[in-house]
Amino acid sequence: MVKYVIKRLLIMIPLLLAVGIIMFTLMNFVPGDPAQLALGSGVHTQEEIELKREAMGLNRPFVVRLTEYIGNIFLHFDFGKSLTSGTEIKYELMSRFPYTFYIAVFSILLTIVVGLPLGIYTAVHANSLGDKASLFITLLFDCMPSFWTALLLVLLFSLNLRWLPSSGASTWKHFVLPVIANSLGGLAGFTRQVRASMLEVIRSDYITTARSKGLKEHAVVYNHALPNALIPILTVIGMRFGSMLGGATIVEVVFSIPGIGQYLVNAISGRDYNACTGGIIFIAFTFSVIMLLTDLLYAWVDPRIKAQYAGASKRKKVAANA
Amino acid sequence: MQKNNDKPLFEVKNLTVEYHSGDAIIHAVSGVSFDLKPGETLGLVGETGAGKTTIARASLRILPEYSVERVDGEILYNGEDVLKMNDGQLRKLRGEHISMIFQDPMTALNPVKTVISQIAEGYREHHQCSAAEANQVAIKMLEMVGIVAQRANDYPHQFSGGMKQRVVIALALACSPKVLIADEPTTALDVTIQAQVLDLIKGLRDELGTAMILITHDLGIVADVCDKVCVIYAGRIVESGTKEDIFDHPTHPYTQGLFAALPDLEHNVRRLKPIEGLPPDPSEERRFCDFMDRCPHRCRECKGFDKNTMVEVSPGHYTRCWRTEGKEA
Amino acid sequence: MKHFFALFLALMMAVTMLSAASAETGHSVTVAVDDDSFTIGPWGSAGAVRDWTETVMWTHLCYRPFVGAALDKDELQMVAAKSVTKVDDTTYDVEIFDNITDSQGNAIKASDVVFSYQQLASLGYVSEIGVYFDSAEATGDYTLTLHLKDGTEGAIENVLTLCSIASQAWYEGASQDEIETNPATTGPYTVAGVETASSITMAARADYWKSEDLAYVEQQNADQIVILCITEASMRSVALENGEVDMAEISANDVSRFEGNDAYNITNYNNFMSQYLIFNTSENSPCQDENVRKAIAYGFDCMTMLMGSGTTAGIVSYDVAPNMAPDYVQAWDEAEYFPWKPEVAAQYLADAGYQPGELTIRILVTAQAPQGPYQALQAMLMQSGINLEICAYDRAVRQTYQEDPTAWDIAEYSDSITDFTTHFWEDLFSEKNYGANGTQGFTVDPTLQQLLAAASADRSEENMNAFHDYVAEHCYMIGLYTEIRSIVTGSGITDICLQKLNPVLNAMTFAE
Amino acid sequence: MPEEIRNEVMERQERSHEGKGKGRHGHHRHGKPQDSVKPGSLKYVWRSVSHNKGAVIGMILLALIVVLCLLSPIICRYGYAEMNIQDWYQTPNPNHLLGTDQMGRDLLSRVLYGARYTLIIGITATAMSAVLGILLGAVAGYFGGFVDSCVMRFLDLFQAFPTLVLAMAFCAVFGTGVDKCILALGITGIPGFARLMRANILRIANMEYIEAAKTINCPTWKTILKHIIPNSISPVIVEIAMTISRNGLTSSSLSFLGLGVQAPKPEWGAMLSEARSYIRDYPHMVIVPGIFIVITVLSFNLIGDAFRDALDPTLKD
Repeated sequence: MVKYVIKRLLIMIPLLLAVGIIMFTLMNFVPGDPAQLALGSGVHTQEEIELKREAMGLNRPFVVRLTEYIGNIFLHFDFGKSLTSGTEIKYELMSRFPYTFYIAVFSILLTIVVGLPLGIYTAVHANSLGDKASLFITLLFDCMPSFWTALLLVLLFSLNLRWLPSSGASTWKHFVLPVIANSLGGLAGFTRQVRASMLEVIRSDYITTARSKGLKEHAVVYNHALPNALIPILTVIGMRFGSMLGGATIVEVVFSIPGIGQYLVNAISGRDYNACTGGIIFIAFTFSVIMLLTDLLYAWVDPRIKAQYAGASKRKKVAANA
Repeated sequence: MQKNNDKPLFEVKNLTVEYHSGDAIIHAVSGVSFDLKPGETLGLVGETGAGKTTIARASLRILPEYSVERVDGEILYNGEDVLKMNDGQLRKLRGEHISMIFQDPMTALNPVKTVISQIAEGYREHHQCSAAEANQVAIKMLEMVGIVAQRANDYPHQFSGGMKQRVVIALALACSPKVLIADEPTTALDVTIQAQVLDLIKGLRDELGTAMILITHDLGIVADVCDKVCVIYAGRIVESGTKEDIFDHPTHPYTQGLFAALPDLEHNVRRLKPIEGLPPDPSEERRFCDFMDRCPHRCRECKGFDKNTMVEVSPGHYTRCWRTEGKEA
Repeated sequence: MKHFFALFLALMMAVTMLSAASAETGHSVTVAVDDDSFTIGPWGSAGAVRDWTETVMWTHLCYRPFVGAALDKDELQMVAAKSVTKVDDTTYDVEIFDNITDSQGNAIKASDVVFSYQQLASLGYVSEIGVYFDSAEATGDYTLTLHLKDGTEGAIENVLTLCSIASQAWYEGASQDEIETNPATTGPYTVAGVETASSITMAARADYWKSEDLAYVEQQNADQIVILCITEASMRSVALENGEVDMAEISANDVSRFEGNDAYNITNYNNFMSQYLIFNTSENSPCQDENVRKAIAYGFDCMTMLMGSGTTAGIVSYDVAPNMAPDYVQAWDEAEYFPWKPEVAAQYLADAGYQPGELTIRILVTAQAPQGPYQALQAMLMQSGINLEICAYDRAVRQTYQEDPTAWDIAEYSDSITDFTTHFWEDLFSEKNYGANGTQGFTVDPTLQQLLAAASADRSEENMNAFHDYVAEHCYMIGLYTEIRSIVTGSGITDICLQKLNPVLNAMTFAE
Repeated sequence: MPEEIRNEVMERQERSHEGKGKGRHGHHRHGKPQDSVKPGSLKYVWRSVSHNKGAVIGMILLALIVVLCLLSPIICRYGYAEMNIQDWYQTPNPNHLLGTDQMGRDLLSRVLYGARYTLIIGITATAMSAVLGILLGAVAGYFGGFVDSCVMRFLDLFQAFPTLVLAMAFCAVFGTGVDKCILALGITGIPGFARLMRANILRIANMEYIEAAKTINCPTWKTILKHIIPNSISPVIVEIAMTISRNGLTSSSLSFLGLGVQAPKPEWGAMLSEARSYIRDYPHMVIVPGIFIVITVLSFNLIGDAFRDALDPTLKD
């Protein structure tokens, strides 16, 4: 198992390298001059702009800046300084990551807590009225643009009912509305995927065997059907959680939560090459780690995959004492 | 087994099962009746799609509800009708009184649970006992079917087809049920394993005294294991009787056709004589005998014959055809 | 594994809640600001938060109470500097108070001031420092000399007022995290708590080194000031209405909700950026022909254009520059300045030789800005038979295209006025800035440059009028409007002490 | 190995086109003996879709919107950009059926005219990602080995970038506007289709009729185009319907961030984000485009669902 994890981590490095290089190059050849942007709006003389370019180190050739920046990240784990604000990018990312992490974790929990039982119910009672109604309602949420839902939630809960603060990120109350807005959209997709994988499992033979043993229906569904349906569901959860860790930009903008999504959006519109590249590499890293965790969770859920992990070491052992 | 005539343990009266697929109605089983005495073994023989598995699953009421249209008739176990049972009674029945061996061992076991847990689970459902005790029983059952105790904690994917079938058998017999329904237990296995599994089933049946319904399309197995035989065609029993009646005096043209299709050691025949045509379309209502368009002896009388009745050729030997002189195969 | 996870999250939550310090007695003000990428170290890139908080946290040599305040007219307020004496046009001697300390007790000497200026010059955040500041050296414990690159007017005022002063010992010893969360502030307030890009809590310093004749920026009227970053406009008005915030900058179309409601006071102030329209007079644009420029100029009305963004709060410009600096000639406001006369526009269009609907003009604008005004302009010009194609680009892309004469015909841009109208004009027209292109609108016109030089030399009314009339006559560029922005405060606050277009948060007065 | 399982599971999950057939008889309709229609062939899919009530509703709604969009110049008295300031912020009234916006422009004509943007962006972007995705997937699936792992790593790379960030970077490079928006959405949609096609290819590639095609040495590109792609087209239809609805939403989020389609063009997403600051005083300005977006996205989803159910025998009963 450990050997497999190491192999996966090693593969991640070239991926992150490629992501970093592509983003840095893409941002560099995008029209727009970070120096001029950093000076803010208004007219600036050529001289001022030149001064600023030098301060930002932009007068050095592209290749030098690329190798220096990427080298710093991968060799000294130093994400460098942001071009516009001059602060350490690692510091910015680390101070913003908890917010994105909270939103992502609680959104996934909400999606699972609501989506899983709903998916199972609609699978067990396939094509019943409940099934069609719940699919329609979640579909309705799925079709609403996320900032629209966010605004409606704020008007209802924060302004009219005054239960929850409207924006900001200081207490847990501030996170209730953003989490709901963030996970409401994905609920339909998740429920449907749970339903599909449960349906597939419920009609397989070992479920009939379980029933023929006289087990309670509840036991059959939750002890026999669910564990087998978990793998596809785990994949969906992993993918969704991974992309959420990239920051829920729209929710962060509406609720003014300083997450990674907003940081990246500002970095791109401010042509802050270092911040964009650093941010993307960070997101790609978290995404790959989540994917690795999901794959490891497979083993916990399905022994056949655990065997494949351990397969290599066992074969060696058998060969050793044969 | 000698023919005892005390009260039948398990009786099926006029069982009719229909599925729906899209708008069409599939008549899987129409008016099947038979009975089973304690310790007796009944063979249900027929081509695929004749409704054998449907009968087996109906008796444990594990038919897929999403596609069942109608189930009529009675299935009596010790006088109680299984079809009328509520959930509580049904759960008590399954596993402890009636249990089942499934056809395809590859998919019959839950891939993510250890073998021992799947057997122990069934046992604990019916006997309030600690997990350790249930595991003991499971290990004993595994040893009975020839699987060493060390492999109890392995997962199904670590077993071969034959071994998996042994686990399924152990699972079915964990609570020593009164009636065992074996749905083509050896079809998915190759011949050498088939013989071992059959001996195992016979051994356990005799040891535990379980009555058994063996579903198969292989006449060889029927001869080896069963006491009574029912031949099924298009959802109906076309001929029933003791093994000797059926093997020695096959009267229904379909049964004769079945035997004719078997390779015979005495005559070296270049080509076997198959039954022409295909099994009838189950969604079609037919007025006359279902076998008419494939029957070599079809004639006017067939149209007059009421196919819902059976004719008694000799005591206990019935056929659903007016021709009863039954010439040698 | 699951229990550990839940425990970890609960812990993280508790930590963040504690950091929002509870308010002491006395007044606490919560302010909502439209900016989320701020830094609170002594020197950082410009932004709404830095404009409102830099003078609160960091002391500066002097403070400029109003636009155009001059040192020699001794209109500057002394803060850290005790006195400023002019040696010659480019060198000044400055004496600072001897009792300056920062919130962590480090004494501030002349060497610290020199270090601060050198640090800001190298980081390059404030363009005026880069352009005017040459060098500085300490001549004693509390005296130093400042050297400027050139003696142009307003240079010394910029240099004296735009550099935060911090202790060298502290700055060089502090880690990035300390600088950004718990800096040793030299101003009247210290930092009580920070959540990156989300909020700052500032508390009044009991041990502030100055006690009497405090400048505006040194008042400590509020015990605690909390800055909340809310970038979404509608969210700021929601936060104001449900009491989460005491003061917020409210977008033009939301202000009507607070008017006539005595629970709120509204303070309006001119946006420090004024909008103007540039004509591309190079040969690859139809606007090279003066008639076309005039046809466009008379083809729309600035106020209707402003109403495109849903508000009427704005001051129409009567010159390219806004009426804010002292050298602005008030007479211009009475004169007629390109009113909306469709028939005159049609006549000019005919003179230029175009049938109505034949001419298509491309306007270059920023995608992130509100698009309403440009759509209003498009609709109005359509009535005069001129098709306007709106080319909206991402902020950075737009800046590069602005320098390409083939990419646009007219462009809407904005600039701020710091001291004099002539500086505003120089930003737009002076060849110094645009080299071979001449002006921002690619106009190569020697007489224009002469008139500009004459006007900026003495700023006499006669020269100013000459330049104003020349530009209007040739219609090189026309002023549009200056938006009026409004800060709405809860009933507790009576006056937000609006100085030079930014409220001085610590000088607010409260209703008793 | 686990990634293979994850990829295979992902495609199967989204499209859940489970060819498990288990040798069932042909499906009989209305008791009439029908030539057994091969599950997955277009005729069969169409018949089962037309039975699905949801899909019918979806199609009616969509047709309604398209018709209204085409008729908009006739039914609306005002041009979509025609501004009359004096009657701005009007709520729906007989004069302006759906009211007016902050510039006094008639919302009815803007919404109806705007329909073409959302539809055009949705459909062309999806078509683009479908074509490129299918080719990429087909090549990866068919050749396998080195080519396959290259393409898969490339797709993983794509997966690492959050879609919105990728679209933003794209709009930053090429600028904003309808065509750029289409390009941005089109390219970000490619991985979805590529993965789907690759999974289908792997499933079909070892079917007999592909080997048959190889034996009569029909050229590879012909095999791909004539045999493989047509047979795996049905699950792609489900993905197309789903992507069109997803694109509708993403383009509105892009407009929210100030990129995507630019202001005077009445694209629903742009109208929605522009009107969001008036949500409290003049809610109709936000509700009108919002509802139209929901209806369009909903109808595409319903149609997509119907195709999915039609294609997946296990879901049918």
